[in-house]
Amino acid sequence: KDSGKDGDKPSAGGIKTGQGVTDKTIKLGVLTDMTGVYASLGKSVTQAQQLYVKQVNADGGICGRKVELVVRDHGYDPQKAVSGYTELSPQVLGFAQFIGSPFVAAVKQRVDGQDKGLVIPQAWSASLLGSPYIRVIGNTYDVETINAVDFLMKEKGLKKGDKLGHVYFEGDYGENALAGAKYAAEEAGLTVVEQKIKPTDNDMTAQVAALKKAGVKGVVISAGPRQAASFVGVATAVKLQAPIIGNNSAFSPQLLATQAGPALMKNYYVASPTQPIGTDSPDAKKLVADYKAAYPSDALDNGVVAGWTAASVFGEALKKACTAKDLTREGVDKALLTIDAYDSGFGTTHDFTDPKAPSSRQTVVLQPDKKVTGGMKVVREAEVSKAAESFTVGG
Amino acid sequence: MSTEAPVLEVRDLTVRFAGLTALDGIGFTVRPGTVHAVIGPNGAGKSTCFNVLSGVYRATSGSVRFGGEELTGLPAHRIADLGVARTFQNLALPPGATVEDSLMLGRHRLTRTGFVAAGLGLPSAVREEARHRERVREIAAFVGLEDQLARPAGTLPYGQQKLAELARALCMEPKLLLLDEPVAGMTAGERRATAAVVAGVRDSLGISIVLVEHDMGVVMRLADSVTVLDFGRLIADGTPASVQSDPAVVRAYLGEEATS
Amino acid sequence: MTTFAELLLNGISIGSVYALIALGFVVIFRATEVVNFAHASLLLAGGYVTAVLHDDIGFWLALLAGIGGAAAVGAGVEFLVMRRYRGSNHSVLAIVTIGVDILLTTELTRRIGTDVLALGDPWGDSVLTVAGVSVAHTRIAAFVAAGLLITAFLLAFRLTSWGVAMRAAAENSETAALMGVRLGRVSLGAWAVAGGLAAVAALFLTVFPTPGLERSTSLAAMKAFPAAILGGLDSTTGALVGGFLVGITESLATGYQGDLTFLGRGIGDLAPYLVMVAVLLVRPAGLFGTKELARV
Amino acid sequence: MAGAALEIRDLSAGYGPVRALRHVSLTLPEGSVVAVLGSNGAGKSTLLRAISRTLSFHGGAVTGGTVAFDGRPLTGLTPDRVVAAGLCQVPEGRQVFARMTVADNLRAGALGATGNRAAQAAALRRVHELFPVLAERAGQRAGLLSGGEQQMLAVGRALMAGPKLLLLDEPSLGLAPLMAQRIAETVTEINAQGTAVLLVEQNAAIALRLASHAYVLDVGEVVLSGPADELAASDEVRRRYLGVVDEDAAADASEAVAAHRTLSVWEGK
Amino acid sequence: MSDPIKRLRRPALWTAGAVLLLALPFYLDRFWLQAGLFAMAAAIGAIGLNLLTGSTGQLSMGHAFFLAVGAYGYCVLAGDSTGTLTGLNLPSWLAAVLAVALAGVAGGLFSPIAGRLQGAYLGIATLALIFIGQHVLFNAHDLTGGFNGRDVPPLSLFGVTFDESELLVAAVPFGSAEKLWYVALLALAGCALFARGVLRGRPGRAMNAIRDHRIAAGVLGVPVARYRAGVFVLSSMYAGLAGVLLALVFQRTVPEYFGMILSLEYLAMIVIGGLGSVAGAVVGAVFVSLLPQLLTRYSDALPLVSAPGTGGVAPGEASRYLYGAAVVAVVLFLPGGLVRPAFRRRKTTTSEESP
Ligand SMILES: Nc1ncnc2c1ncn2[C@@H]1O[C@H](COP(=O)(O)OP(=O)(O)OP(=O)(O)O)[C@@H](O)[C@H]1O
Ligand SMILES: Nc1ncnc2c1ncn2[C@@H]1O[C@H](COP(=O)(O)OP(=O)(O)OP(=O)(O)O)[C@@H](O)[C@H]1O
Ligand SMILES: [Mg+2]
Ligand SMILES: [Mg+2]
Repeated sequence: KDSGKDGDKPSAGGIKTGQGVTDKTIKLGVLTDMTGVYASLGKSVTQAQQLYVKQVNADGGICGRKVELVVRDHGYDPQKAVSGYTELSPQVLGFAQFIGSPFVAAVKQRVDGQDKGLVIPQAWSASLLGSPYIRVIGNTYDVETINAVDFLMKEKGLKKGDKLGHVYFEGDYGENALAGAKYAAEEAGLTVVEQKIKPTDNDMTAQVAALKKAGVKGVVISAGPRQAASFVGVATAVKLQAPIIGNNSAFSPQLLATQAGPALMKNYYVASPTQPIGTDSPDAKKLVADYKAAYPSDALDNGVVAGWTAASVFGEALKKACTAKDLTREGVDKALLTIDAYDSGFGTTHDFTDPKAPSSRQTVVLQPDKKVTGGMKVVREAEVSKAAESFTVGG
Repeated sequence: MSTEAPVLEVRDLTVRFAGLTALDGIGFTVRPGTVHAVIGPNGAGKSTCFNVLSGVYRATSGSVRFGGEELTGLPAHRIADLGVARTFQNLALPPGATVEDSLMLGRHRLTRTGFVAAGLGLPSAVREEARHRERVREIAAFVGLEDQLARPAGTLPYGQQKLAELARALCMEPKLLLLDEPVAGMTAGERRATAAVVAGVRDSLGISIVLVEHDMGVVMRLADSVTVLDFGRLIADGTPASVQSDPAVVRAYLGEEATS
Repeated sequence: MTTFAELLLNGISIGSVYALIALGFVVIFRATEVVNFAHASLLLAGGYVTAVLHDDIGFWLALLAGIGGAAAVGAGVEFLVMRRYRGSNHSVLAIVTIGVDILLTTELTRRIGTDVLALGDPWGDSVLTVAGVSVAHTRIAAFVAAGLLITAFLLAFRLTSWGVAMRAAAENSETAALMGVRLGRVSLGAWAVAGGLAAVAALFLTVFPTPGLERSTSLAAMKAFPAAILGGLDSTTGALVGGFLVGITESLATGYQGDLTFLGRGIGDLAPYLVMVAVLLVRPAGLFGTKELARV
Repeated sequence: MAGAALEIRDLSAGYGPVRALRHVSLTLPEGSVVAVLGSNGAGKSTLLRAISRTLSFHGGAVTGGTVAFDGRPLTGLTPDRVVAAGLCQVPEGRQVFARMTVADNLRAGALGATGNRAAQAAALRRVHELFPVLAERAGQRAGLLSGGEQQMLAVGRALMAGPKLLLLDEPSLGLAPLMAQRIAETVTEINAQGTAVLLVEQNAAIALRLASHAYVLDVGEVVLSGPADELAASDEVRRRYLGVVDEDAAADASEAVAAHRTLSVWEGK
Repeated sequence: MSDPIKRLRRPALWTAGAVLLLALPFYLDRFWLQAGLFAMAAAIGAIGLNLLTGSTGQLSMGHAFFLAVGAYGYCVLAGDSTGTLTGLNLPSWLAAVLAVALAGVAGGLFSPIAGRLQGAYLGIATLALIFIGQHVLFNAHDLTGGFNGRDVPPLSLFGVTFDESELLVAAVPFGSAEKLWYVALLALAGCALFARGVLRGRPGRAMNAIRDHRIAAGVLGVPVARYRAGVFVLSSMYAGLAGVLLALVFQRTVPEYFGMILSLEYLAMIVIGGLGSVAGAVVGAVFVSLLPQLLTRYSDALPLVSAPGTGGVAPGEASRYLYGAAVVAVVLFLPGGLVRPAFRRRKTTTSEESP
């Protein structure tokens, strides 16, 4: 019986190691969703992370050890997700990816309680903050939404006293974003008109009608790509004159090929924690090239960037831990806490010293554009609005 | 002899369905310990009458008194509790359950075991079960099904399924027994045997029996009195002999070369 | 006011899509008394075929191909699976359809992958605006299609012996066989037809205002459940009326959610079910369904 | 006599381990009426199921022997093919389509029919004059009909198909004497019009009167067979199937009672 | 039949099985124990559903709702009020009992509707419960914690607390999984025996009668409406208990879990196992809840599976295929289910004696 608790022991080169680390390999867990509702995200993130690992190993690995990803696809099923965690946690150092914040929440007790392995969720809900082991990368949805509203005010003519429409998903993502929207509205003297929807709603006609009736001057969408596309399409069709901006999960390049394409390129913006995959920074260009080479058939979307960033942050922490000669879970956690200005090459810098805060409050505003790789171009560089500065996250 | 079974009194009973009067103010009385036959052409309203007596249909008007109780308006299971048992013209036996369990179902009103007692297997429940299975075998033997007890009722031939239904009704230890065409689908020999069973029930239990049957032979043998319905109306009432010779009955029901 | 009219109209238009899906349930139920959980995946199949073909052979041909394809899938399911079941319990067969649904959906979502497929319909995102109330052309098309198809089936069930054979087979297969009904052929036909209908429904479910066909499209099919039940699982008229009721309820509940906050927000999906339960309390077999018999 | 319409050669059938028919042979001459008698569980219904090939619906199967109609073997056909071959059965226990209207039940009967619309209309008229109640209740759901009315519907439904050979499983079940008479007349009539009939009937009196030949089944085997009148004469048949004339019937009914073990009263509670 | 051997064999098998089950926590690691716990909880729920759907013929697709009532009920009753969350802070064992009762009450409240509807109509109507449930779970924040759910306070019985705090038993560290294992085992055994008693006794016969012929059942003296309501309550209580157990295993309740899929899985369990039999429910539950987990765990070992992204069949997909195929295959090739209901067996054995 393997209780998973083989105590930390010093080993090759006097480096302390613990669960998931041998002299040859460092095992990282990946709990993803490639068959469920978040399949598209899961696929891109996982492939990007596998790409990162391949490259790291190609130039010698970390601490002379090969990094190895153990992937479990939970298909967004809580039972499988929790089982997956239970299965992997004894044998891996930490989790480079964990999709589905409800599931992360479900195992939070165990992570904080005894496991203490570093977990990087692929979700940006403020409710995940606060644990020194579960670390959200990039701005949380609330911060992102605040910056988005700021963009509408500064650049799209939204004024004090106007009505702001907010279409959001039931669940952590939408409701966390709503918190942000409300705060921003508070600060800027706007009134929020809420429209709560479910992931199964694909037809936004009724929502558009309602917001039109309310006479909104701007709209934030904290939902999925489909809902965004539908909303923008209908809005254009019924001439709802209002700029529309969505969170980073509310767009996927595949949409540009559909009917909604033109409308999206005309009147839709996306707030994102990082620059898009298509930016012309050297790292981005290299990533695009490598990813295309590795997965020719697959689309380049934010998921790739997110996955890559998460993996590289974990890698960075490992390297730091290595120099500190401590590859135990505690060692890695500590190492991460010392990283205060990490730039993964996508325009935002991350500060991991405070577990209670997101690693960055910067938001980049993008616009859909067929011609660019990844289908998005930057319209406003990384920036933190005043409201976002003053906002106490998760509060 | 058990305690006298109560009198059954049906008074101008009327049942209407959308656009059709199945029973039109009929009435008759069943004296305790007798067999009362209800006959009539197909669609005359005999089963409807049974359905009212057993609480399956609501009467449009009229009254059915059994002993002190007014039956119309009572739900089926309350009527059963008063000791009214019936068989069905179109068989209503569970397809899967064994004959024995089907008969045990007849004991439902006489047993008390509830969810908790059964679930916990309390001694009381076990004892009750044993006692009543004993009686069930007795009754099965009485109608001649003792060898079939372990078979799924659904696989019995038609005639024996009819017997099983009769036995199940007997298992309710009824004061009033309603039999809807008990011998349909039997050979002459089997009819005689079944008739004997019915007679045996009347004589040894002294309960009232209402019998619906198209086999005049059996009716003549068993019935103490007969009521004849036609199109929901009562067209004759009296002793078997008198009824059989009643021209109206002959015209409407028996046909010229009457009782064969 | 125009908002109300608009919501109402929108409800009817989305309702006609639900009606089309519900009709698929009804056909299978009439022929086999099985609630078909695999309908969602038939829908996906039809949509997928149309989507991949429309570039090469044009929309209308592609649609035909989609209908044919989905019909084939339906027939295949009946022939390979449903027919093999030697039992009578309908809830068991319903579970089989769940298994089938898992298989088909997995395969199709694997093919669709992360794409959002356009079906290349001719209506685009154009809308018709009358007196400040606007309806998408796609929805007008859906309305017409639903109307036509449902009338067609109504007549088919009434006039042809097909309908009789179906119901006979469903109610008592042995006796139906004794009447010369070809049980296999009847249910095969039903499944094929259901497949074709699913393809049509898929079209209207994925064109504007929805961006296109993708893996989660099948989830939307679940919304047709209350529609089918509301109207009565074995009634074509029921499917139509049920569809409209569900569509309207949903649309109004969403449109006025601002005024309904005491119920909690986002009751758009819930409302149809509440209406359904309310209706069932009054009419246990739905608005137009055949009631169960109470005679012994 | 013309060639046999239905030719059954030592047919055996059973339900799983239950052997319901053992080497039954039966010949039904062209255009004749043949009766099958037998007590409960003798295997009469099983025989008809074996001919119409619906045993599988009851978890049973033919284990041996052949059935041929007009020289064509029926063995291995599906039930609908058997119907197409011109055989039509009125199954035991009515089996009307309870939730369908009377009219639709009759339409269902015509599904297997070979005749054109006109022929079917004629058949319908015929059925309606035989059983007027079916015309009155055309719109009523069959399940709500009375037992006898359902039986009429079952017979009428079979007549709609206009078969070459009609298999009747206890057609007079639950019918009032008058109605039973009418069924009997109908059988002779359609037989006169050239339809052969295989008649399973508990009312042996009627059966033997109608049939030219008769077979007696017992526990799955043919124990007696021959011309109807001869059988009617044999006292074995008289005793077991014809029953006996009234007065001593009453007598041995009472004697049966006397002989019968009586049931003690339940002293429960 | 060689009776003495038979009479000896069955108890022997039972005891062997019991010993094995009791010993498992000393050998299996947490993943397996957890899988086992999920299975046992599911088994309890499935038994309940089988009483309702299999034995009384009331199709229910709302089982997940009652599971949720049990799970969240326990959290609210046992949890303490922190921040926005309200909790009654009752002793956990009492909370568990009350949660089960609560589920029963919920079932009782719905039974009037259940009493009116039949077959598929009832099935879809109960589906409404799921949607109502989901809506409440997401919106009644102070009770359910909304989308991020609630922590599940650990159970403590007779001074033992079933949390992570490890106590050494025979040199094996016992965490929550190991301890809960025995609780679950006990609960399951109890539930199974109870259900068996109910089904074999008077209530069981009445339930089957209602399923087979409602009108006849009434005429035979069975108060149909009351019985249907009773069974609905009972099965809801089973679901409630299953919910409590699941919550304890998850250590955190998440609303997503209690959706329609879950209800359908429970239906699949009883059908696959065998409608109307307790053993069937248990076997079916084990089958349905273990299979996907095994398939996921060993997915990369499955034949013709390729690494994600290389275009072929991804592990997750492969396991879905197998799961779907298994469901279809079992139902088609074992119509009566993995465990054939008792009466079928009796039918075949006894019919040898008959002609
Ligand atoms: N629930 C119902 N709805 C409509 N009509 C009904 C209903 N029940 C019975 N009937 C009609 O009422 C009449 C009487 O039916 P009933 O069953 O009482 O006849 P019966 O005397 O039993 O005839 P049989 O001897 O054939 O059984 C029949 O014409 C039948 O069609
Ligand atoms: N579905 C079945 N499963 C098992 N055994 C059956 C089944 N149906 C009939 N049997 C058995 O087959 C034998 C013949 O049955 P069958 O129904 O043919 O008798 P029958 O002559 O029609 O009797 P009846 O005159 O009562 O209709 C009987 O022993 C019966 O128990
Ligand atoms: Mg009658
Ligand atoms: Mg028979």
